Amino acid sequence: MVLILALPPVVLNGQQAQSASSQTSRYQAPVISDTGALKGTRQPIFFRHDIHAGQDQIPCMYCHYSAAVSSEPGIPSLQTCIGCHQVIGGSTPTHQAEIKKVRDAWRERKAPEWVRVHALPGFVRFPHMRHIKGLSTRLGVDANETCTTCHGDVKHTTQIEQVSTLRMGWCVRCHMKNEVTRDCSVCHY
Amino acid sequence: MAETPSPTTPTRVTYDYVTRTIARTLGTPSRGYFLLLGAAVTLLGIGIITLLYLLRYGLGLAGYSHPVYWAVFITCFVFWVGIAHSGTLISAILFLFRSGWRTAVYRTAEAMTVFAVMTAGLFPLIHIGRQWYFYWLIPYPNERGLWPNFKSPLIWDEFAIGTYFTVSTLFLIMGLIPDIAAVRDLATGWRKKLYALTSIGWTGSNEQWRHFTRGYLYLAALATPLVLSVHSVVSWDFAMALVPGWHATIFAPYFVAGAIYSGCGMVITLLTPIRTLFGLEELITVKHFENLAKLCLLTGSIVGYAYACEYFIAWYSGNPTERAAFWYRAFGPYWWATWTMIICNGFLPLLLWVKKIRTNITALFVISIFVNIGMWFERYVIIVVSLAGEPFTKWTNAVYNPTWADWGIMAGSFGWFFMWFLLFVKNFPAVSISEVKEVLPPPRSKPSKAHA
Amino acid sequence: MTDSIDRRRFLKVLGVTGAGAAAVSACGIGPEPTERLIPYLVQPEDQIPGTATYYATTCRECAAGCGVRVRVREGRAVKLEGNPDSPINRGRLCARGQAAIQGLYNPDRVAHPMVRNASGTFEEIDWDGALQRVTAKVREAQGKGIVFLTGAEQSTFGDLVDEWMKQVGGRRLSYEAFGFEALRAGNRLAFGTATLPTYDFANAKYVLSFGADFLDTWLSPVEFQNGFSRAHAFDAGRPASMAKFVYVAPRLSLTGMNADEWIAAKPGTEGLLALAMAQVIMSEHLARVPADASRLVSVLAAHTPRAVAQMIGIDETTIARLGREFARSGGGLAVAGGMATQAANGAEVVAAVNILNYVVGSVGTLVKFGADLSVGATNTFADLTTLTSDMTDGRVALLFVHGTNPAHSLPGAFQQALAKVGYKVSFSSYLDETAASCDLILPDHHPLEQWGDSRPRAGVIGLQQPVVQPVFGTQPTGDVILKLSGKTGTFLDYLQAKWRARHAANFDQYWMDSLTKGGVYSDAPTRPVRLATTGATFSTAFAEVPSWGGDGDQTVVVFPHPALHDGRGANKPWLQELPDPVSKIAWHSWVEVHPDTAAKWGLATGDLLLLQSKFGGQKFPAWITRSVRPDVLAVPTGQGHSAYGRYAKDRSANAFELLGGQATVYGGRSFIVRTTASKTGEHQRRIATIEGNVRDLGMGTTEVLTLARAKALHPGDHPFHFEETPEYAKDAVEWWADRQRDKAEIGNYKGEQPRWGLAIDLSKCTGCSACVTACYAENNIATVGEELTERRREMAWLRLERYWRVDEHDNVQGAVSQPMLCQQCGNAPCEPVCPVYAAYHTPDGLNGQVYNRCVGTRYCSNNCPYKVRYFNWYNYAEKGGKYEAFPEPLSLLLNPDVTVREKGVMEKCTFCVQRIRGAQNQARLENRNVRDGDIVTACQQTCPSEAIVFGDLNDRNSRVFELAGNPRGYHVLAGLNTKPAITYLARVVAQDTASNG
Amino acid sequence: MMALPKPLNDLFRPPPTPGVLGAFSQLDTTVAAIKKLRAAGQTDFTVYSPIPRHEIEDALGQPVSPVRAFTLVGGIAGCAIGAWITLWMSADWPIVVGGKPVGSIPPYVVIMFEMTILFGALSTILGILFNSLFAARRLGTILYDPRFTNDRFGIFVPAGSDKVAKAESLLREAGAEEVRRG
Repeated sequence: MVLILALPPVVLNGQQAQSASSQTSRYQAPVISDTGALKGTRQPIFFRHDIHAGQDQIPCMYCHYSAAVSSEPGIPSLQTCIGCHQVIGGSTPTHQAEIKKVRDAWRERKAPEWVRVHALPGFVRFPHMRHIKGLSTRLGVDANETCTTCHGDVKHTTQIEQVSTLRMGWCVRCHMKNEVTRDCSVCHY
Repeated sequence: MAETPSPTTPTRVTYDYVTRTIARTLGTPSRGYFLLLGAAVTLLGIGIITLLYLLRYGLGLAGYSHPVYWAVFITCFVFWVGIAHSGTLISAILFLFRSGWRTAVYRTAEAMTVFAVMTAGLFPLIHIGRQWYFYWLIPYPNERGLWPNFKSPLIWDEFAIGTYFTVSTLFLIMGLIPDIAAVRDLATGWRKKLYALTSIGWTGSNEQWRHFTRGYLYLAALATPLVLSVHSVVSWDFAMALVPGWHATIFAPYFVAGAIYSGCGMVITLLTPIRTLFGLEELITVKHFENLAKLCLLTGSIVGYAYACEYFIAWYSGNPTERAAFWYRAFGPYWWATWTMIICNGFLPLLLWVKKIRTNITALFVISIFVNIGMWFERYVIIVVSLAGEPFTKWTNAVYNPTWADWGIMAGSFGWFFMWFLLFVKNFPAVSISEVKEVLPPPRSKPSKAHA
Repeated sequence: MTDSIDRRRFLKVLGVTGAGAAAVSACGIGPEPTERLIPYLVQPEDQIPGTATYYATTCRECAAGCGVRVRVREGRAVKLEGNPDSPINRGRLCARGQAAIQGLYNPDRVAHPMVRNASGTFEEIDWDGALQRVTAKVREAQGKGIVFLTGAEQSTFGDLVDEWMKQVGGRRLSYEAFGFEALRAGNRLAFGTATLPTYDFANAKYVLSFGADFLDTWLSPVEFQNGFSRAHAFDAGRPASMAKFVYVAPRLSLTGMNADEWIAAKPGTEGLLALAMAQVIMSEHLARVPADASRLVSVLAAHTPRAVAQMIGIDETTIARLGREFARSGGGLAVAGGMATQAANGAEVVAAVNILNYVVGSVGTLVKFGADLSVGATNTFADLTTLTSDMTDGRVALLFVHGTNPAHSLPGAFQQALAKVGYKVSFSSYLDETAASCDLILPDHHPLEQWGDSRPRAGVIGLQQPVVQPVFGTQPTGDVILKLSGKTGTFLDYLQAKWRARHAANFDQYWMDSLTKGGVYSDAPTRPVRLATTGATFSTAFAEVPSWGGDGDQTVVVFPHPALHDGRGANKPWLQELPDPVSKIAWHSWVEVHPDTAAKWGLATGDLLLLQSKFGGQKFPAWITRSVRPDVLAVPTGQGHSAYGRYAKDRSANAFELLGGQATVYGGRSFIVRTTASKTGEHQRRIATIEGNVRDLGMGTTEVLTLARAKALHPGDHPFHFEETPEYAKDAVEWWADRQRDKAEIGNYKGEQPRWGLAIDLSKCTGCSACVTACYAENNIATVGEELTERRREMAWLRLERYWRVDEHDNVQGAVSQPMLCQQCGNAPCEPVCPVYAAYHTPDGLNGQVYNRCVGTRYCSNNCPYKVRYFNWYNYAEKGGKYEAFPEPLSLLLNPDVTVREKGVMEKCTFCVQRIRGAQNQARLENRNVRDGDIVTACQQTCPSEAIVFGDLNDRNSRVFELAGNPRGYHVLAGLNTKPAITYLARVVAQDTASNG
Repeated sequence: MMALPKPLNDLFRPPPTPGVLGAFSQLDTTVAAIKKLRAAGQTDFTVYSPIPRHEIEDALGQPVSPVRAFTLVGGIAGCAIGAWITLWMSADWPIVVGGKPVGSIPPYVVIMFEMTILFGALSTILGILFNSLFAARRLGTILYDPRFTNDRFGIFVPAGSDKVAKAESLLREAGAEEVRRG
């Protein structure tokens, strides 16, 4: 319940912004005609990060609630989605169609099965909180800004795809660039 | 080279005789040959099937038991590497010493070397837990930016064995070229084509001989320290570890001697049948066998001395773990392995003091078989028994027994080795044509004063 | 690697149970195209993906009622740890407690109600159908005899059962295979109260046990072990705290192993010994004897050491010495039980021991009546025999069985009787022998899945809450009974009602606190007791050495297995693979034979011996040991199940078969029996033991000090310090070492780094092996099964090596148990030989083992002098593989923070590196450094005797640093210059003639 | 002579060189012929022999083969490479094992040694092939007789039509059992 009541202000603003799109210089998510042409992984629900994170400026960790405190970022519970989408029905028919899926899922108490995009082998440990903490202090930015380092410019991506190789060499190069340890047992145990 | 006709070959043997006799060995194979080849291939098949099982289910199929983490596979590895050594010894070291008798036998020994190394090289790959990652031992640039650990004796092994295989192969091929040319000039049909290609245009012109002889000399000069280094490195696999029974300074020379000992044994084992099968009695005479036997006697005595040394030091040092280890070796549950090795390697070669035995080829053949067995058990004792009797942690206690998987792979290795060897002797001169001629008196119009 | 299976199964379970689990554990999903992430529907407040949540509850593996905290990750219970708030176990846990989780996720659980059909086999049935049947059966059975048989249930659930039985006119019986009837009878005899007091081992100055195995199976083992280790451990500067421990019994048990002195009295004569000691004390006025003890003088006079020495088989000087030591210690605590109280005179033995306590004034100070233990609060064995006869005579129409398995512990009589019962209903979650012969099975939730409580001791109530969604279609028996008795509401409501009755004011707060603390803990006041006996019965009771029931020339002691206990642990692979602390035998049963006897019979270890009592016969492989009296054979219970799942079924022999079914005079059951022993030709090729070549102590691995020497040590002494380098070479060697160190300080290795280390106090370690199981649980160690254990392929990263301690006559006096695990050497021999850097040195001083880099050359293990590296010979995680270690749903308890190793990979202890990294991550989040005590390894966490301490050796203020400097400290095989990170503190023996064997 | 595949053909059969081929059955006559030829100022003739004979070498008085240079260079290069890979690769990702220095020479000497041998041998082979083939090409295709690999010695004297007769007679006098023109 807590989450439902706590609607982020930005979302409400986002509402007004869309209705009165006069003064907005803010990023406008593109209108997608042909979803088939999009890069990235097809998800059961056509969830658009560029609208949520980009246009409506919902902070990453509003949904990926545990990223900054736990090794796992956590994917939002359906309740989190419905929290907003009880209010927001979507502007265009396509949007409405997708949002309907969410509402149906909520009614049927059946969570959608998202397809995992970023996966690491089982013998690799990637503590999200540690990386977010490190990067935000190093770069002196808000925690929500650090995600792009590995996940790319999610805010302006319509359909999420894996932008980094997530291979060891890639990890190691970054670790060396930032002069943090290269010790094997930091990730492998 | 040697002006005097080597005593090892009767004088009526002429250049022409040599060429033709040896060329005859390449004739159409007999049924016996095919039976042998078939047997070898069957063994190889068994080995391959076993290997597939190991890959699918894991090394657990073999007899391993904590703390015996190396066993039959590594035993075979060392065994085959050892076999490999006499080849290069006879071809390279004796070449430098200009001993004429080597010429008749060195080709066989050399071929044996190459194939033995080929066989040995397989075992480190088979015995590791995740065989499909064997290439991680090779220093190649990779995405992860990782390199192998050059401090590990296993990496030394990799380099030593790799080098040894390359060099001994080149050495064999080099020696072959003039002979291939010789048989080329006699052969007909597809064989002629084959030899024409493989002899890469050898004519025996003075220019070619000039560079060839020089190069061959340098190769020999390089191969000699290599031989000694390879088995030293292999021995360091053990000597570098702190396992009592492994951790010994004597290991390098001890292993090299043992290697040559077993190698000569294997040469005798191989030459005896070849000699009769191919009717080379005139070229490979009893004298040759006797010389090999003498070599066995020498190296065998060194090995025996090494055994004595080990036990003496274990006792004399007063080091409790050393004493425990060697007591366990001689009187522990694996006493039978130990005593097999001591008898076969320590006492059997002493028979060779007797000239009668030394010059009796049948006797030598039998002895050579026991030499092989003994040397296999030497490695088994050093590896398995030392680990099983590990006296540091009194708690661990192995119940090691080899299983079908161990024997299967070992059988496969023999199949693999003999398959290649048989194919070789039927397709390339198993005795060096040109070098046998070198020890013959050259044809002259008037006998030269040198030996009138 | 290969453990993705566990999560797939996990999601499947979630499908069943509805709770969602999110993007989860990095526990080993390789990149798979179609990998699904199933979000929660509703985000549970108390769970963060990737972070563990701990729930307090109560362990129900035995009746001791230890408090536990369950570590839950994404809805899966992954580990049990002791609850520090609980006064019973003080945050510690035993092996059986650790393994409880394998009961929860046991692959052989009864997944749904089952009913026996016409053809006599079980078939599935839905809950409603099942309940209707029961209701009907209850209706028709009323008046014809309804019995509800439970285990030790001092709990609200027990009350509920009683209520229901009252309602339907039935009766409830509680039964434990190993009851404490003798103890109760003895207490009644001595003090006129049949309750069981608490024993304050912690403050004892001299512990004397007459067959009571208080460290493994007697009453409340964890509590007692914790107390015992405080008393018995040696602490420099507090030498007085080293209480001597004397053990009187025909064989050395886990408890006996820790004795400083072993008195192998003839079985059944222990009481005499106690009386004789009391006599010495009183006649020599060694203690301020309570006035009312005077009435005993006459009785005691008849039991002078001289008089009884002959019968006991101990010379009188020893008896007198013991008496004096006991009294002079000024805090002697004597306990009786187990093997000592099996004869008809069991009650008198206990009474005699009580007297011994009484005369030295320990009753009331160390033996506290009032804070009574309800652990043994079950019906007597006599009651069960009556039930059995009732059943046989058809006086029982309807029988309910819950939480006990008499068909296994009472094979003959009860089995036959069962057949005569009209209708039999079992609530067992496993298909054990009893359930197998019932008509209807209503599988109960596992204790970790349901609400409940238990009252282990007056003043202490452990609360029990569900920590995971039910794994199967089971139902809590509490709910079922409420339904059957036509009451509304769930068992939770019932439970809360009861609790509200206890504490109405501000109940919700009270309930919440209890939940978080795991129960309510208060100290019951001590109740003074007076001597009630004149010892009249003694003379007759101790007239002669008891002759045990049955014919045959051999006295056989049947003792409870420390891990499997009465057999209930046999379906848990962790406990099966856990080597018995004494015999080090796993996966099967054995008979202990003294070498002399063995020589007489020409017996070799492993030969199968047929024991034939008049009640039954069984074959056991012989284990030849000096830890048993020559005229006694000993066999453990636990094995020989005819049902009870894949791990237990048809494994070795059931020792209960040897025992009779009739009660002793004091209503108990005798576990000592006469048998004939005959050699069968058969031989168990390899006895599945991890014991090595049986050599004794020495060679710098296990060190023992006499109390005298230990007291003489001053801070700064290094009695075990071996000087390797001669004086003249010192400088050169040090110079060289420094150069090496300098050259090694580059890259990650620069600057200040911690050096993780461990200190293990051997004089605290009892060898109980809880750490071993904890390690299995924490590190996803595979169990390999009997066949591979026989081939020495068990994977226990932490093994306990047991070395006998012998006196000058080479008689075993006890044993020293040494936990052997990776020593994390500074100059590790395993590292340089690895061709791929899979074994390497981490900057914080661990011997890292990178599983995914390992190619499996096994050179590291060959070069490890401690032999603590273990190889994955097969793929133990392979679904359906021959050696699968985690069959569904067992795979659910895999620790997501630890990689499950693939076949062909070397593995070993890394000081729970996942916990180290976790603590470091947490510290970083809080912008601080890791504090001493932040990191607790699994073995340290569970160790009931607190023998293990982990910390940073470079931190001058850490506990481990302090202990590492202890004069008793030494490194194993220091002579090899491996510079281990583990410091062992030498065992101290409170005996002048301690020897290194 | 048999036909060779195209590439080998180009390699081993350059355009024929005119000249005279004399076959000898004895060693001493061959040597004598060589001496005569050199006395007569002939230098670029080719001597065939089934085996290397020092008499022939002496008579020809050839300089020492340059192969040894190849061996030396190869060996040194190998040693250097060995040192480089071990030291550089250790330093590239410094990992401490067994409390030893990251770059420790003693164990690396083994690698250096093996690499020395390996590269030495390889470049020696190269040296032999290079020189022999080079020689072959320099002389062009010249007359050859299969018996030369068996038991006959031969001398081929390259000679234009003018000198042919002279060379022929010279070989005959020296005791060639047969002389051919080509």
